[in-house]
Amino acid sequence: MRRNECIAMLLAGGEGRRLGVLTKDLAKPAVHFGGKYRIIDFTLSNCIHSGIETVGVLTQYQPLVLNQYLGIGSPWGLDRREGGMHVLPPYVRSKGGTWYKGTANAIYQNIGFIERYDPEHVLIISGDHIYKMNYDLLLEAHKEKRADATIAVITVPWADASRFGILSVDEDSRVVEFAEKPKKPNSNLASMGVYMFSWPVLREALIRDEADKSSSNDFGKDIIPTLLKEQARLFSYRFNGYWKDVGTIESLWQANMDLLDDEPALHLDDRSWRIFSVNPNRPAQYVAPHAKISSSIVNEGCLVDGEVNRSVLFQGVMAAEGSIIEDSVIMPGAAIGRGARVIRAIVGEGAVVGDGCVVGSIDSEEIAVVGSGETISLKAEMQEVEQV
Amino acid sequence: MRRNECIAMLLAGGEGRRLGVLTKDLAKPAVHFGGKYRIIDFTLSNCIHSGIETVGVLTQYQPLVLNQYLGIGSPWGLDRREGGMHVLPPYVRSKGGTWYKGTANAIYQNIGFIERYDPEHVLIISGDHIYKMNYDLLLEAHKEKRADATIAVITVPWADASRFGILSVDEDSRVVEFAEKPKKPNSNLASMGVYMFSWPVLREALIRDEADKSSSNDFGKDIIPTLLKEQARLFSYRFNGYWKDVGTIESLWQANMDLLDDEPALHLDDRSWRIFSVNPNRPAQYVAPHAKISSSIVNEGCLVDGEVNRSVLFQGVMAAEGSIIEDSVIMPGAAIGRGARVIRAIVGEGAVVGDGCVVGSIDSEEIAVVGSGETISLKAEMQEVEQV
Amino acid sequence: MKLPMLGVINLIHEADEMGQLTANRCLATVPFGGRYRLIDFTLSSMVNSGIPKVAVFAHTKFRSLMDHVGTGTYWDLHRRGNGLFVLPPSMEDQTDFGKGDLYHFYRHRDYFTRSSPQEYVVISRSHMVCNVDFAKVLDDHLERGADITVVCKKSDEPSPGLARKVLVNGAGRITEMQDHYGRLNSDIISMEMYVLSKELLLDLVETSLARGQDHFVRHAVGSMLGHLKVNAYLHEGTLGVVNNIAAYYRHSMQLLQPDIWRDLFFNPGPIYTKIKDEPPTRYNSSADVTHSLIANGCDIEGAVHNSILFRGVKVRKGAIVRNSIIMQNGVVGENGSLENCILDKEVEIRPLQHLRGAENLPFLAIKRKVI
Amino acid sequence: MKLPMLGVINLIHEADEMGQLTANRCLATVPFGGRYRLIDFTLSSMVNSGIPKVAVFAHTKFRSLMDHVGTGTYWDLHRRGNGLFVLPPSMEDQTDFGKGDLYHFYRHRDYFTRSSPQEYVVISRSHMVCNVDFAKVLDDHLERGADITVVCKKSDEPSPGLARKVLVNGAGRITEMQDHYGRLNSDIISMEMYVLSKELLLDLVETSLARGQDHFVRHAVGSMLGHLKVNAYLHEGTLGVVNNIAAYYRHSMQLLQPDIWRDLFFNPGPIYTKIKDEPPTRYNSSADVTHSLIANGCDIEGAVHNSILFRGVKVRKGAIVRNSIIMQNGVVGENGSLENCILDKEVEIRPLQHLRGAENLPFLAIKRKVI
Repeated sequence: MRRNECIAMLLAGGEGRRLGVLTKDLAKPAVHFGGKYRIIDFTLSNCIHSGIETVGVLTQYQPLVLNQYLGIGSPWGLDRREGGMHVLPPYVRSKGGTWYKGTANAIYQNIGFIERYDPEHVLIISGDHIYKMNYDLLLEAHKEKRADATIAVITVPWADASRFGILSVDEDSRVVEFAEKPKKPNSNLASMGVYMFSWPVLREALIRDEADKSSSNDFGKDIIPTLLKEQARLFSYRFNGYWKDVGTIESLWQANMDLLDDEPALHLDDRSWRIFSVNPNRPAQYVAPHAKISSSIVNEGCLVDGEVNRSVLFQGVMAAEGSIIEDSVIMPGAAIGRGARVIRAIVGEGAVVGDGCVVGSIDSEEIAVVGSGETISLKAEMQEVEQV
Repeated sequence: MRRNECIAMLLAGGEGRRLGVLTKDLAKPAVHFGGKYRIIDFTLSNCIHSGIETVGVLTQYQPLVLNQYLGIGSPWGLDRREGGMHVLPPYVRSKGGTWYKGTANAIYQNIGFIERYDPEHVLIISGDHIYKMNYDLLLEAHKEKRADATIAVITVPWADASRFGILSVDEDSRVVEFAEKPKKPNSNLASMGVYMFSWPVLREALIRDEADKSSSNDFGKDIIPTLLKEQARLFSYRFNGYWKDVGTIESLWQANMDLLDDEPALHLDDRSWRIFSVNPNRPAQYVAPHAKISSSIVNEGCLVDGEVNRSVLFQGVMAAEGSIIEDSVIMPGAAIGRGARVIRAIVGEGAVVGDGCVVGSIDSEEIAVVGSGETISLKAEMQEVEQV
Repeated sequence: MKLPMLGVINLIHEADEMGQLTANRCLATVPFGGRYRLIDFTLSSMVNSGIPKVAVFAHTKFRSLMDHVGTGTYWDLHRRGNGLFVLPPSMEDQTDFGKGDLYHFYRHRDYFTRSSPQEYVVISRSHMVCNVDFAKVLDDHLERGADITVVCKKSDEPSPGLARKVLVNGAGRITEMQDHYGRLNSDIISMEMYVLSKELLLDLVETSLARGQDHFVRHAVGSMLGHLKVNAYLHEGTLGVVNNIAAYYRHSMQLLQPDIWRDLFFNPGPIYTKIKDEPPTRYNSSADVTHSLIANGCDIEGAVHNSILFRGVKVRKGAIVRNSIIMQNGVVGENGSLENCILDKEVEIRPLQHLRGAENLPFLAIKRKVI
Repeated sequence: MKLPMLGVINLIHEADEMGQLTANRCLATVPFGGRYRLIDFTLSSMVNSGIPKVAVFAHTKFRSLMDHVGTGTYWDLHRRGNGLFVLPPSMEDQTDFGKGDLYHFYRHRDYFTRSSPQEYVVISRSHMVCNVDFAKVLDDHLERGADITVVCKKSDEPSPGLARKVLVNGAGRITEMQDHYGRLNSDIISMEMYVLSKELLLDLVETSLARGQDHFVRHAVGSMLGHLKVNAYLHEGTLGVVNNIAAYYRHSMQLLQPDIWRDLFFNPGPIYTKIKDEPPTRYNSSADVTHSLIANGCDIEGAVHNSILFRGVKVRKGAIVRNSIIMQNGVVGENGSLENCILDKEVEIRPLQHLRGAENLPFLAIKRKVI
């Protein structure tokens, strides 16, 4: 086997509890986004565009849909004879087995997998983030600095800094301080959860971390602080594009809305950096004679007979006559009935909003959510009212 | 989705402890067999030849090699748009998760998967057995008897009967008694671990079995006896071909030897019932001027410069000048040195038997085993002798 | 599930009056319906009906065909032992090219004799836009004990496409068949899908060739109407006969009727095509789209009415598109306008350019033209 | 990892004196080495060298080619945006067929202009049996600042195959090139692999055609030796020039030398081919096999010496095979014998039949013959 300069390990075990009914049967990386995609499409597409053709995908929570979705990686060009994509769930060994305890433990348990490819560098990424990034440039920077580890960082508003892992760096971009969710941040450079490691350094760090019973086996909380303490060559690499962690209903909704500007920060229609996905194979969308659609993204197989404004419609959505959809995200196969109104809402996969029903409100702070497969009908609404 | 008449659930979690060093990093269904195959190839090929195009493969122990081997099922023609092959490892649910407790629990945990296909019948099979069987004939018999469950059976020598699940049947092939490994068997009809169930019956049985805290959640020990007690319509279906459970070193060796007769009981060269496998893509085997090969099976990429008799050589085996291989199984990529002798042995994948070494003996009752990747050299042998 | 029937899509001497649309491609790969090629409809019908093996008998300009169908993965035909065969014309010498389809059937006879288990064959063309369940056709064929069953369509409103007319008697048997320039007065046309046993097909091929006849429908079927029981099977669903520009335009526009959209694309099964990784379509704040079919990857800043946009079409600010068909990656520049136009792939309309064809003679722009 | 180079395997007017072996297939798909086709060697070399896109310019009898290479899955070329393109000859009219390869390069120029990032091209043939690292060739090309680099082989023992001879000066530059019937006295032959920049290639294609010249090597390269820096790169590994029967037989038999077997099949990378699901080969209790190359799926009850058996060959009891090549699914009946024979695919030798060719003129049996 030819030696791999760099392989990627993609953490896709996220449970996404805060996405509630949208992740009931779904790992977070499998959550739908942007009218056509699932969140993990972005990191997988980044890998193949960056020339990384060996990717281990570490799954744990609700992997059924995710496994089926990933297959052997063909949609992302990752079905290669050597390398390619490999799904790595936790498994029982001769001495019994455990679920992955933390992000670092997940990689630790797969040291054997990594060693099969004998890489010089290992890229650690997460399947929860939406961004387009050339990891090859990160690798170039990492090699140039002869770094032990290079952490991709992005500037965040000072007000938000305490929600992230925050780095302080010197003029040479070397990391001098790292604080996980600091109350009083000394910097507004946030870690994107994208780490390039020299494999021997990471390998040793993982083994020591595993031996430390007090460790929570997490990259941000344990591995990086320990390396920093030991004065390892940790560098930062600044990323200037669009990057979003879609961990909550609010941020998932907002990330979808971000796509709708006339000049969006995240371009999906970039032919040199296509986001690959499993294509649903539906007919072209049908727009009826009295439909109105503006500032929206609409996918194959939709049938729109109402008004759609500032919204994202996934494949196969039916918006019946007289319906109004505004500032909303409608997941695959959902149906919006005649005269129904959906405003500031996320309607889950296969959900039905019955004729005349109203979901969400323009005045509400919170985003209304209709769970996957749920049906909302006037009758049910009235029954609820009666019960009150 | 078109309704499936029958889908298969393939139990591939077997740990195969009794195969020792051959299954150190390998689930039992992934063990090599017959010069080219892995054991699970037989059941997967049976499925596609029988017209069953939806197969759930339940993995648990050491699934890494197995998962990679299975991919999305292309080698067996099971990479289908609807249905096809799905690997189903145990996974964490909202309430936490557990490994599969028993064969019945493994199916119970995947009721959701089965219901996606809404089948009339579910075939339960195991990835540990070597046989060629048309499951469609089993289904025909099952439907004809309007059975709740039909168990494939094979006649075994009376002496061996106490090692199997033994059925007694009436003239109509209806099961009247079932005894798991009885000390005094009343019949020599053994269950092959191949069950055809009507799905509603199985579904209900699984749910009740799961609720029963005293159950070991096993098909042979719990599900079948309970159904029998309840007078469900259980029938037997007699299979007359070659069938072998290769659970031990001895039986794995014997099953390989069974292939070497001039008229073997199990034909691998049957064009209407090809055993599909992941093909290694090696050049044609090279037989040197002074080589001798008889009563043997030799795969692609081998280089034979010695004597091979009554043996099975997997892909890429190197048998150097003057070596002698008799009554042995040599796994992929193993090398047998100059003048070395391998007799009544199994040499594991990638193992090296050094120049002049001797493995096994014609007089030994037991089959000698060289573990995967092990190296045996004269020097080591001598050192061992010195230490004694 | 699997039908005991082989599929053949016969492109040899397929009637083609599509002008510039088939200048560099065969009729089978003319883009249709926003994201499909004509052949997708017959191919998907065959797959959805459970036909396990399909051969495409290619003839001319078939590079686009090879590119489009590949090994059949998108139609789920990438089976062990192959589900899809693209068979180029054998060309022993250069005159072979002009020979009739029976000659080529004969050269491809291996396909029939080697795929042993299937007893029946359906021979079809690529230009019938429809969604047919061949399992039903075979049932009808067997039930009524026909020698040959021809899928036909009865319609009051004749398609502008070139089609063969048939006369059917009370028993459903075809008594007369005439090419499109014939004078036969009938409201039933042949959909050019012929179901028969493999054995009869091979017999007809060899017997006809031995008699110096080399045309499948005219000779092997048409001249045998007295000897063989040739039945009509009437297809209920929608049909477009798409082999000239008028028919192309008319049947494309019919897709803007939701009933036809649903019937054609979903009933009885979905239509498959080659996958491209286009993003969903973007409607800008200034977009104004009504009564249109829009494929993925479009970016719409202007107005689109009563039109069909293929994948990746850009309609810039102030541009107006009416009653038009714009194929893949077309661009309509700012404040340009189109009415009654068909733009082939990758045509660019410059800003402020105004083009207008007639409803019965749309303006046609050839591939990659900048106008 | 990826080389900035496109691959072309040019089958147009490939020199072919293989007689019956190419009656129904092109030279590229002649079976070789027990389980391969000739094209596998060049195709695998390209893939192992990191060439991301390969086009095969097909010409005649290419159905077997399409069947063999498919979409390139077995060579790991089934990439997004395609890694393998089989381009049939464009045939605007029937005279196109006889035109030189430059004419077809021109018709296929989209392949070069559309695959944007790769700056270099290697143009090769399909009949050179070798295992070449094109990354090294490109390094040499760039280091020495060549316009064109030709992969060549220096050999004392000339191959019986038809090859172009070249004269190389002390600086490694080619000063003279002659077709195989030329009188040039040189021990260096061209392996017909030409590395040059895409830009130069397109320039040469258009300039040559504009001058009424249509032959790539003779005109675009050979007649430019004075104007362009055309270097030789000497290939170290084994080479078989396989385009006539004598060369086919000789180079096949050379595979029985373990050094050549290892060098050709493993060094620098493995040779890939289409997968068949053959079981391993069975040696019966009465088998007697020495000095032979045996593919999978064979069943050997008789004697095989100094021979090559392709996949699925049966040698029955008492049969003796010597100095022979038996292609896929051949059968040698009981007590039959073969010496110095080449049997094409699926030939059956009846029991007790004895066939014997000469060492310098092996007996050749055509496909599917029963003898």
